[in-house]
Amino acid sequence: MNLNTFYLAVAGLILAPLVGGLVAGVDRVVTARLQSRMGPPLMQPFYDVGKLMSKVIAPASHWQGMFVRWALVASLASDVMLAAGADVLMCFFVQAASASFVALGAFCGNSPYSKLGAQRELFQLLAYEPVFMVGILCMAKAAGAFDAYSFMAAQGPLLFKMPLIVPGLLFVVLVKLRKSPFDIAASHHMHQEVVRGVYTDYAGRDFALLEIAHWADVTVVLWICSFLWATSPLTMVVTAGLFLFAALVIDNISARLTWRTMLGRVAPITLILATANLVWLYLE
Amino acid sequence: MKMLPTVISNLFGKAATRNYPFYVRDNFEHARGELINDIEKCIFCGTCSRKCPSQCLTVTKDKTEGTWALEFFACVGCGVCVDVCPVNCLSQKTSHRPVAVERAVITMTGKLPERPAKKDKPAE
Amino acid sequence: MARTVIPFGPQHPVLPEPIHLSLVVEDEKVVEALPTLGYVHRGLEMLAVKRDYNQMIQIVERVCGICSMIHSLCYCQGIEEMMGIEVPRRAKMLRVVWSELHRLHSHLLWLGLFADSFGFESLFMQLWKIRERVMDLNEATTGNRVIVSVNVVGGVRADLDESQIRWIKDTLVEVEASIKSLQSTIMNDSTVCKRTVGVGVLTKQAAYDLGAAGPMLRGSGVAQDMRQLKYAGFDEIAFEPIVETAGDCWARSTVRFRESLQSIDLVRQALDKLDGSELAVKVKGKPEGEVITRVEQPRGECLYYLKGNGTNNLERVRIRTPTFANIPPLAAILPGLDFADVPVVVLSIDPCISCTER
Amino acid sequence: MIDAYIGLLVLWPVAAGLACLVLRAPALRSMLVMATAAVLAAAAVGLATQAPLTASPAFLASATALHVAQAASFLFPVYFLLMGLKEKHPLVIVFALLQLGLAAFGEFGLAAPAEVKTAVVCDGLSLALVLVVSLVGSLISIFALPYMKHHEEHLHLKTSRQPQFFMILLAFLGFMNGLALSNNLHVFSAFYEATTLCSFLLIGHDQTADAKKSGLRALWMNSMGGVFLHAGILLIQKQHGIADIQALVSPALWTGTTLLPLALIAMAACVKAAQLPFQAWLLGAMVAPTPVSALLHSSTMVKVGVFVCLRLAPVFEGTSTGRVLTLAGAFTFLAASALALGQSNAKKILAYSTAANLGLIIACAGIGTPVAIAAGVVLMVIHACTKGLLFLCVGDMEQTIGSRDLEDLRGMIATSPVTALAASAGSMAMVLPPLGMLVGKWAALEAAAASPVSMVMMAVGSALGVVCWVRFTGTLMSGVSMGSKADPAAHTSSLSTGPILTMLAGAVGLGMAAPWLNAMLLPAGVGNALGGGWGLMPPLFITAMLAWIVGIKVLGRQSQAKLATPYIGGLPSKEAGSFVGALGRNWTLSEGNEYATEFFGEPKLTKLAGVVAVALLLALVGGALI
Amino acid sequence: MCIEATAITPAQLVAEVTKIKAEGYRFVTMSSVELDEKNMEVLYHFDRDLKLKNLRVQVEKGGKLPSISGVVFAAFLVENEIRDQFALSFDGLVLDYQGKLYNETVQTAASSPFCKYAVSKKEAN
Amino acid sequence: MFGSFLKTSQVKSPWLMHFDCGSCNGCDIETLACLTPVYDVERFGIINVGNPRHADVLVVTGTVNKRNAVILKNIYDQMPSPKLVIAIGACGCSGGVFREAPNVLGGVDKVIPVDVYVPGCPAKPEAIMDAVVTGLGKLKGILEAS
Ligand code: SF4
Ligand code: SF4
Ligand code: SF4
Ligand code: SF4
Ligand code: SF4
Ligand code: SF4
Ligand code: SF4
Ligand code: SF4
Repeated sequence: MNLNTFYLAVAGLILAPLVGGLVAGVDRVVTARLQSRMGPPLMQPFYDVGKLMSKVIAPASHWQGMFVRWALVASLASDVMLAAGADVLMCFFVQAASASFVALGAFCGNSPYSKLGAQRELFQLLAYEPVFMVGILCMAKAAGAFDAYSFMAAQGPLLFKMPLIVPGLLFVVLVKLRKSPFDIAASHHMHQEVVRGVYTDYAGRDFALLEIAHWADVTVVLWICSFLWATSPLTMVVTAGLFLFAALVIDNISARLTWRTMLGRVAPITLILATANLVWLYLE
Repeated sequence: MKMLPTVISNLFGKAATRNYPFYVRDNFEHARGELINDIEKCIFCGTCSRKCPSQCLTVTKDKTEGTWALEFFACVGCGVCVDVCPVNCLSQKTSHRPVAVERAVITMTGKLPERPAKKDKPAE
Repeated sequence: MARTVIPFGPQHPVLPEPIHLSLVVEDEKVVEALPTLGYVHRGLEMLAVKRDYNQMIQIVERVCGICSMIHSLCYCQGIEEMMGIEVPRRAKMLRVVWSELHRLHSHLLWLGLFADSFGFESLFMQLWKIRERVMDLNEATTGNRVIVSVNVVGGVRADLDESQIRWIKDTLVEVEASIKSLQSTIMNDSTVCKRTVGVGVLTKQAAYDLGAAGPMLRGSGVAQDMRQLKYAGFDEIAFEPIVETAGDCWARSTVRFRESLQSIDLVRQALDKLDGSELAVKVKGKPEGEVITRVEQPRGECLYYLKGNGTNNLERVRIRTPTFANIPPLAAILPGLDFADVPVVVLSIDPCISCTER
Repeated sequence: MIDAYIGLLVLWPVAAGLACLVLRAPALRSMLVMATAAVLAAAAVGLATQAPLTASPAFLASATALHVAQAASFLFPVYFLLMGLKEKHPLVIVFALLQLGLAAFGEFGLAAPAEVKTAVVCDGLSLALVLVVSLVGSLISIFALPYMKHHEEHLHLKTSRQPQFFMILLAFLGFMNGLALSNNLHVFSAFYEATTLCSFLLIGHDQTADAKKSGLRALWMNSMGGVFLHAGILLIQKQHGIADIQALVSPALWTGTTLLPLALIAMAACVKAAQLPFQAWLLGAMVAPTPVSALLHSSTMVKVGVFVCLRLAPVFEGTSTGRVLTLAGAFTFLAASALALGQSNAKKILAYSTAANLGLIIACAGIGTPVAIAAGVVLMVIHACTKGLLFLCVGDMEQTIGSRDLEDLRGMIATSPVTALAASAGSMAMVLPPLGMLVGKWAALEAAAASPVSMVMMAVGSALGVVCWVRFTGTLMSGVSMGSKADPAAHTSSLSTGPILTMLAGAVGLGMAAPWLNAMLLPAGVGNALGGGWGLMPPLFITAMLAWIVGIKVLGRQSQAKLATPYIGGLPSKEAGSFVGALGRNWTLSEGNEYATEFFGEPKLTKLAGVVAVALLLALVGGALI
Repeated sequence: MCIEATAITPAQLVAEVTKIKAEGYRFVTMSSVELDEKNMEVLYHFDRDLKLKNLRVQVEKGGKLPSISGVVFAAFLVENEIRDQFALSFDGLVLDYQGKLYNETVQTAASSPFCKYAVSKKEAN
Repeated sequence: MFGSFLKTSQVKSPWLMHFDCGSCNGCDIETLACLTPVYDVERFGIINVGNPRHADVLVVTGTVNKRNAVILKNIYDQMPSPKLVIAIGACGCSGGVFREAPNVLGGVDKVIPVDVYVPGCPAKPEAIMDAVVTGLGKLKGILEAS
């Protein structure tokens, strides 16, 4: 590891959550505009986290604090790994670990909704993980290596080689942004049958840290999506922005489908598309 | 998918939001808002207090002075009292009553009219 | 398979009003659902003892804020019947105007909440944005957005002048257009249909036997609407009940959607029939005797049983509200549902607990 | 010195087992078992210091030894036949007869193979298996001491059957070591049959109807495997006239000839490794006392299968047989993971997950590149540790509460914290980075770069595994524990927590050591074939350690905190874990996991997966013929 | 004025309701009203094609009526409500809230505020 | 600086939870209307949450009765401090027109401390927004004093 990588890693550590927070802010403003509202200030997510930080509340379980920290570390680590050009597949696994810790903390809680939410979170994990992984495998195949820098150094936009993974990645972005179309119940939507699912029992500072972890996750996912057109930093930002916007529009033009639909239909379809793309890359 | 045109036109159109409190729309002419009493005109007959469905008005009087008290936290703004007041001293503003941080009762006192009508019984 | 017991409510994000369901689910399938009420119970029927029959108008109006106008309408009609009062024609037509405006805003409100129950937030926002126009109509014409307090025994308290009538008509044209623009979303959008079609089916026979009311009944194919009784100004207005036959959540929402357009039409008809008669007649005497009156509220048939004894205070005010009637059918369709569909189905009856419990 | 180590590894356990049978005193037995554990550990470590090595200890190389092996190839089938006749089990009879027929053909119908020069070749792979058997196996044997005591107390046996039990248990370890080290196909196959026998006896140990049935199922399936193995060996003998395993695995030998014999041996390995559609015997093995399942799953029996495949792997590289094997392994990984997800029986979850992970290893073997093989070996070692740990934990918890259903294990963290935590750590080690299994999986995925479909199957399987294990942990750690649990102190003994904690340390330690293990296993030339990937692990570990420290600190702080009342819609509750609900009743907040039965229901999925798996195996044999 | 209603005795109730249901009527609701200090009456409302058919049953306060919820399920809710408000119990309720439908206090005819009108009227006179 | 950011955050991000405590729905729908495009309280950072553990402001509509008083108290207790309570409408303030009904205990302050009262029947959405702003002002005062 040279010094340059080190600087990049540190930048990833600090910037990624900030970018994620900003994405959350954009998300809320654009959502509001799509709904003909003025919406909150762009910095609103940061205020929210600041507010949560200063709240005093008893934890719902002794273990939650620990899992929250682990999740945060894992999420940040996945950012750092990307920034430092590490193996993208491992980066993905590390991020999945973060999601697992969130679910575990929810299992430890004492509200039935929290546990129900944890179960659903896991099924959601099951739905998007393979799709995402196959997407990464496609990129790796085209780039000839598994590390982030090779992805970015690929000749020309990867998109043309893997158009079929776009629906899959969009699905992942939707899930990771915690948007409808799925009733995973961790989103802001007030009408949720499992209250806030995995997040039900997290509160105060723990919840704030989870929010930061979530930002980091969103950054990673959008970042990986942006590899599809990684010819310059600008195109990467634009690609990520397009994914974000598409996700917001989908959120606003569709009803929330159940996780059974997600697992039984959306995931298989996107997975098959992505697999077809992967096989095609091999046959070429 | 069917919602797409609406959503997109929302995005590029003007937001429907009225930026209250920075922009306050004029109240409608007949809006039933805050109840006020022109206490100078009040004869403390107590009709309003008897007809009020929420029983939030208390009218008392002694020889010279009358008191008209409104428990405004219980007033439902129906305007019945306004309708029944024989001297039309009650009216409703068009604006809503401001929020409060403490419980209170609005109490107004006024002089009794020179010659109170003889049918007037003291209100409880 | 292990069972999960879920305390659904009384405080729960999908339930804007408190009701409790003790749900038992297995692998997210409901196997048992028992309701608990009483979180909104006030006992206001008994206020008749303490308030005179005129003051009761304001109280029954507050049985529920959503169709407040129709409650007081029903009550006043009962008293008028008891006392043999003939209401002037203008008042009758104005009652139609405001009651249909109430139905319109109530249906828009419900459609929005229904959309939100399956997470379609932007549709919710859109519908409530449209609804604000109707609320403005209410406020400008009566003085209050929600609890309009226009009914008195013998007629109405408020009037419409020419410019207001024109303004209402103009506004309704725009409202109608905006509602229609959402028709395909509510009735045909694939994601919406995925959540509503075939969910929570109540057969025609079951709906009839279990005493369902309103859109719940008509969504199952029974053409019954109290407006067919021709109360208020409905005797002069062309009206056909709106019926769907599927009996699922989709049918109920479609009934309400079509009814909201129908309401606009009814308002127009009533506005055109306004004549120059009095607003209210003078009332003499005290109510005595027994009556039953029925009106159609947004959520269905509402029935008042009133008993007077010749004093200022009524002896009994008994209110049977539509949601009260819709709870047994709900209890009958809940078992076997996916847990994820519980909010959708619960909302599909348009639950108004405040009137259920009074 | 080397010969002595090998002798200790193979013969001592057998001898100690026999001693157990003769000296029936429990105290003596405990001492013997612990001594065996110590001896095996020492010898295995001793051997490790010398590896890689070759040797020809007399008891494996002498003519007598070879004769014994030859005799064994008749004796085992005869015994199986007798068992089959006794129990009137046609399948057992058929396969035993087939085995006998093959043995006779090999003896009389074929020319003897060339003499095998070195009886023992101990490379990284063998050493890995020896270490697994000697360390993990020993720990399980120790754990078995208190477990079997309780077990028999519960069964109210008049005469203890523990002597037989420990005899077989210990001998099993010896046979496994022999199998790992022997370089002669015939000696190998003798040990192979010995393990079949041991597993049959152990599974049927409890003598209940269920146990017998499962034992016989294991027997017929494994003797079918035996038929494949013998057929393969005979074909090799016929084609090449050799019995030397090292000579066998040179790809050069197989250029231009059909891979059928190897495909047959791989089939045999698949049976042992409980690959779909042969998973049934391993699932049946659950009826046995937990140490048996632990042993079968982690360090013995099933490892034979993957060991064989990994042994043959170099030949598979780039062949169509290899590709099909990869597909079959990846498919088992996928299907068994899905099956595991639909289970609530904790042992079944473990069983399916074993089949799944072995599938992954076999997929690595099918790929056959040095990188893949290294990944496979790493997986094998770590899996042994982790799965052993999990079995011990489940067994321990089962003895505490009398149920092995995951739903009943909910909230075990409150009842037996040490075991539940160890189990949690173990199940996290199954799936989360930077712990062992995930690292292996990752390496496997990247090594599978040539086989897109297998990669996708691995991806899905890995997600299924994550869900399954996180849910497992979550259930154990669940906040509300329901029902009354047995006295937590009742079953704790240092002899059961000791092995558990050691195993835990092993599982975590091995996970940390995985990069170095991997480096050791790779031939010099390949170097850092994973594009620096492994270099990532140490920083990840440091991060994980940091997270660990932070987490524990917070845990320490929060563990003092008064807990919030549960959010139950604001309802009042009269006592913890319940609420006052409809009809004024006190409703207990019971919870159940979701199994999404419409996706992961066992009967349907088993049928479907079985069909695909059979097709793949046919393709395996068919592909080799072409 | 008075509403049209057939007066029947509690004993006839279930049979009568069954008959009415067979005629194609559907249950609408029940109303309960106090008559004097001792007695109250319960009205059963049924509907067919917008026409109401009413049954009138007189019963002692705090007394007992057979439940019709076995015949018409929908009646269970209103019967529970009447139990809450007038302390009138029903025999054979399919879902019995034991007088706790609306609040925790189980009312008796003497304690229920819904049963005091006739009493207070009497006092006023 | 971080400290002052945290303090600012607290008044910039009020997450509110609505509990209907026996209201006639009039006030509920007006509260809900605040979220919708025309009023859009998200401008102030307000989110409607359904979970007391995430809520900062408890918005209560309606009269308190015996059964829901327990619930109200429970969810109030489950909110993290500092927390605000806003009583909406005549009912929330005092019991309104139902004060004398047999099953009514009275206003919200019978059970939990109330920070802001919003009179009206129903309270207008504008008044509800005023209430939140007033409540936050009160909170700001408290924070600055500490
Ligand atoms: S759902 Fe509600 S909380 Fe979430 S973003 Fe939309 S308005 Fe905000
Ligand atoms: S009715 Fe009018 S005059 Fe009489 S007391 Fe009331 S306010 Fe005064
Ligand atoms: S008589 Fe006196 S009290 Fe009665 S209405 Fe007239 S002014 Fe009022
Ligand atoms: S407005 Fe209505 S409630 Fe308010 S004081 Fe007047 S009569 Fe009473
Ligand atoms: S269903 Fe209607 S009345 Fe009931 S809470 Fe929701 S909005 Fe209010
Ligand atoms: S159904 Fe009842 S509660 Fe609902 S709006 Fe109508 S009267 Fe109100
Ligand atoms: S687990 Fe069962 S058989 Fe084993 S010791 Fe306990 S009770 Fe006995
Ligand atoms: S204050 Fe008025 S509108 Fe609000 S809940 Fe009470 S009665 Fe309904």
